[in-house]
Amino acid sequence: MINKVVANADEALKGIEDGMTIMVGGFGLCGIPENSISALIKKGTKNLTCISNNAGVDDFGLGLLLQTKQIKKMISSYVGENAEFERQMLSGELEVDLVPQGTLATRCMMAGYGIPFFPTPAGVGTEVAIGKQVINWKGRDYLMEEAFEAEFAIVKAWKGDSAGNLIFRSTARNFNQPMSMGGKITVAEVEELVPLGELVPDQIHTPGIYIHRIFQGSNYEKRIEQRTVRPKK
Amino acid sequence: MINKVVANADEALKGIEDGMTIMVGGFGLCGIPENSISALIKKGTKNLTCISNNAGVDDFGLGLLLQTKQIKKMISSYVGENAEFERQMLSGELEVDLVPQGTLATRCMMAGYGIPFFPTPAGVGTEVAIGKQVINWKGRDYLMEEAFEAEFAIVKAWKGDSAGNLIFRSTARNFNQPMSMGGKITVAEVEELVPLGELVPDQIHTPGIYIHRIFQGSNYEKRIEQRTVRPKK
Amino acid sequence: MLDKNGIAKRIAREVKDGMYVNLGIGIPTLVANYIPEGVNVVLQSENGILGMGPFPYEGEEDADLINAGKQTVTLLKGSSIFDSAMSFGMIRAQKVHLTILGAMEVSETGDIANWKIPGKMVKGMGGAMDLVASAKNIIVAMQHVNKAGESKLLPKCDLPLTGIRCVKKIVTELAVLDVLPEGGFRLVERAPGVTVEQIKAATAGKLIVEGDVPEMVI
Amino acid sequence: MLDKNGIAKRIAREVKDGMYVNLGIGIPTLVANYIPEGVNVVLQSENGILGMGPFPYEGEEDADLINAGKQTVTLLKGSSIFDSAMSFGMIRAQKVHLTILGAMEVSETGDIANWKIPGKMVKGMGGAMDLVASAKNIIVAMQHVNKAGESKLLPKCDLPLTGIRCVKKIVTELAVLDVLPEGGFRLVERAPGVTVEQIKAATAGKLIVEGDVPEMVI
Repeated sequence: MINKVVANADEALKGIEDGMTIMVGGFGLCGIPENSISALIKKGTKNLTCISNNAGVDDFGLGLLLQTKQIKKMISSYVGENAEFERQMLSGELEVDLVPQGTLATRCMMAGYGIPFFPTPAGVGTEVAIGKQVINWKGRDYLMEEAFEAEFAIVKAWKGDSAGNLIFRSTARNFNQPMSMGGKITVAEVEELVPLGELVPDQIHTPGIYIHRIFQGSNYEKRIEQRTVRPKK
Repeated sequence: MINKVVANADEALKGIEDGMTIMVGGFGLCGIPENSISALIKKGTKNLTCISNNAGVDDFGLGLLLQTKQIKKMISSYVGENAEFERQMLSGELEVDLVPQGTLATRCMMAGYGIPFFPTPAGVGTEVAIGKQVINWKGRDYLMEEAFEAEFAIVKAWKGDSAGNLIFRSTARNFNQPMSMGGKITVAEVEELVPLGELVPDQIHTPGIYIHRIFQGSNYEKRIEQRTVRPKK
Repeated sequence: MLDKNGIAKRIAREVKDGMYVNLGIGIPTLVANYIPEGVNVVLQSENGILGMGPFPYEGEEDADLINAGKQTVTLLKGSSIFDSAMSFGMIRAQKVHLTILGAMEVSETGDIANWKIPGKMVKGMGGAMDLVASAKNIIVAMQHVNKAGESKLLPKCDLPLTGIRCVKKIVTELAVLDVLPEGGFRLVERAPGVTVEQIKAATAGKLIVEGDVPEMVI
Repeated sequence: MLDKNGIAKRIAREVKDGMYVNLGIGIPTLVANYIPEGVNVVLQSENGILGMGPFPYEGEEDADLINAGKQTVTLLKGSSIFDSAMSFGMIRAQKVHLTILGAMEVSETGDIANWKIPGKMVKGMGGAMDLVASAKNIIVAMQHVNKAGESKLLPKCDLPLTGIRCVKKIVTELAVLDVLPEGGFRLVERAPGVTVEQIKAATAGKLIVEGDVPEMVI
């Protein structure tokens, strides 16, 4: 096997430079690469274009990178719940490209499947269609959308091994799986780096071939955005 | 949950009619839906178009349906090892559409992802490209290929539950997974139908929403095409 | 006149045995509470769940298990988890039978606007554009008029669109209406105590009233 | 002159540490036997394996675990299993670094023909067209001439093509040759005991011989 293990987030993010495009996994605050986000702040890389379904909240997730003004452009489907985001967007400091969620996920996946563009009905007849090719196929209209080209993808998994194989946990899989396959260089942080041979080959979500660097993360906060419960009977 | 269980293969195949297009899972003889193939022979449905990576061998797999002359057309990537196939093809009784293996698998998958056509570089400059649209994208040529439209998909899984969730075993996953998502009606036969709740949600390969009918198979022969071994030390 | 729960309760009747259903945020979420016993449906959450269950018991929340509204949820027996690309794959392939969502405006040809108000902070369309572009059946749950008292059922949407020619049915506090393929809102039921005249007054788009319109029994 | 194992052994030197490699049927399969210790490579089998191991011990065959040649195989520690669509997805996305396969003909511009002989029973292209269309690096292992004694290194392929402008290197029983981007077979090494003249005589396409061509040490 090929060993993809690096010591920590700093080492994993080597080569990320000002102005690059990066994918960042997670849905809301669920399954976000907490260690890598902290390392990016420490590193201070500027003018990043971030492909991420959401932009975190003011004091957690990608919101932290907005506070430090390291993000030039967000490519997301939903960016509510973030005052600093709103301020930067309204002031023109931050560019925002809003993409339908399914289109966003599929543009990540297609990068990992080597399919450079694809048709989807999402957004036909809306402002999302402006400037895009519309193709009618068997009586239905589709927009042509492009696979993303991101220099780095940064994802968070539950378990991983030195070969880079990943297993995600519950809905923390979300965008992490398609993004883990869609970056030119993919960095994975995991809650638990397990010995080679411990993961069951049939249960692996992302095969190690897609992963370039993997490290054991630490101190996961795993913050809950909307804690909804019912009383115990 | 919605209950997808039917009693047996006969019930599972209700509605398959002469002239229909069906996907049949498996790679070589690995992971083929043995019970469903037997039931199709009993049923005697004629003029089938079969989308399947291979055509079985003379006395097993889809080869059995060739013996009974129920297949009008095969859409496959590789059809060697089958004398009756050869005879029918050379005599003109059987139509054959040869499709590159990756294109074949992706045409199944795209049906399950609702993407009606997609570009692939496979086959550019070859006879596979004849009659197809060629698109140059960022300096590279791609063929436009269509998602399959199959009335039925028939697959074999290792474990399944009444909700239709499937788990495949080892390389018997092959075409079974993309086909299980690509049929208008999908029939799954499983080695083991387990109680609801027994499959781990994170380990499910095909979510039950894609499966219309599921049944517990029996008497699996699981024939090996090329038994290659090394002596025990 | 229906309250939010009444709207949800009425929509729940449109949910049939064997359906896979995606519920949007707000009133649509309440629909889950009114699905009758014996009607087996599976709730899809587009962040990657089939078989979503109720909120967890206090103390049993799992940060890794949330729904598309980012609320902590549970899984029912027989549920499955998948990634976001597959989730929208099954939506795009029309495996999800019914989508129920809110709207700011619906046009008489079934166009829907529910994601953006010019001049206001835009939060994004999330998965709404994908859902409305692909679902076979789309029911809108909303108030008949906006806060300014203006009809939300229009000849043509004023707000930026989420999708076109997609809404099949609308349930408001006043009425149940079908959106006809040839255009127009056909009045199907009146909410308890609401007259046809009230509905006419609140509907700016073409309203089609045929014969006696029954009052709904809720 | 090299035998089949010699060709495989020479190709094994092209396999570098850290590579994901797909080996075709025939001579390419033998390459696995000659990869030096300490060179960590992962073998991909396009039916859905990364980390393919050797044949199983007698009695330990598993009908559910085969390679693309339909042979029973084993899995190494750290291997993964995936479906056919993802398998060709990783190939198409150029995650597999090196493909080694056989050929009937290769042209001086890197076109390859290896799947069909007109008039003979066609078995199909299997995954070959996908592999040659996407792999960054393609090495062909074959005999320099066919059974009729005709060169298989041609100005232009006569047989139906599998892919165009894709072959980067050829190893035959006589020589190692690079296919140049501008066209032409550049002679890189002579097999033991083989002269440049012999290679010239066996090569119908444009052969480029620059300076002294070393004899390979095998």
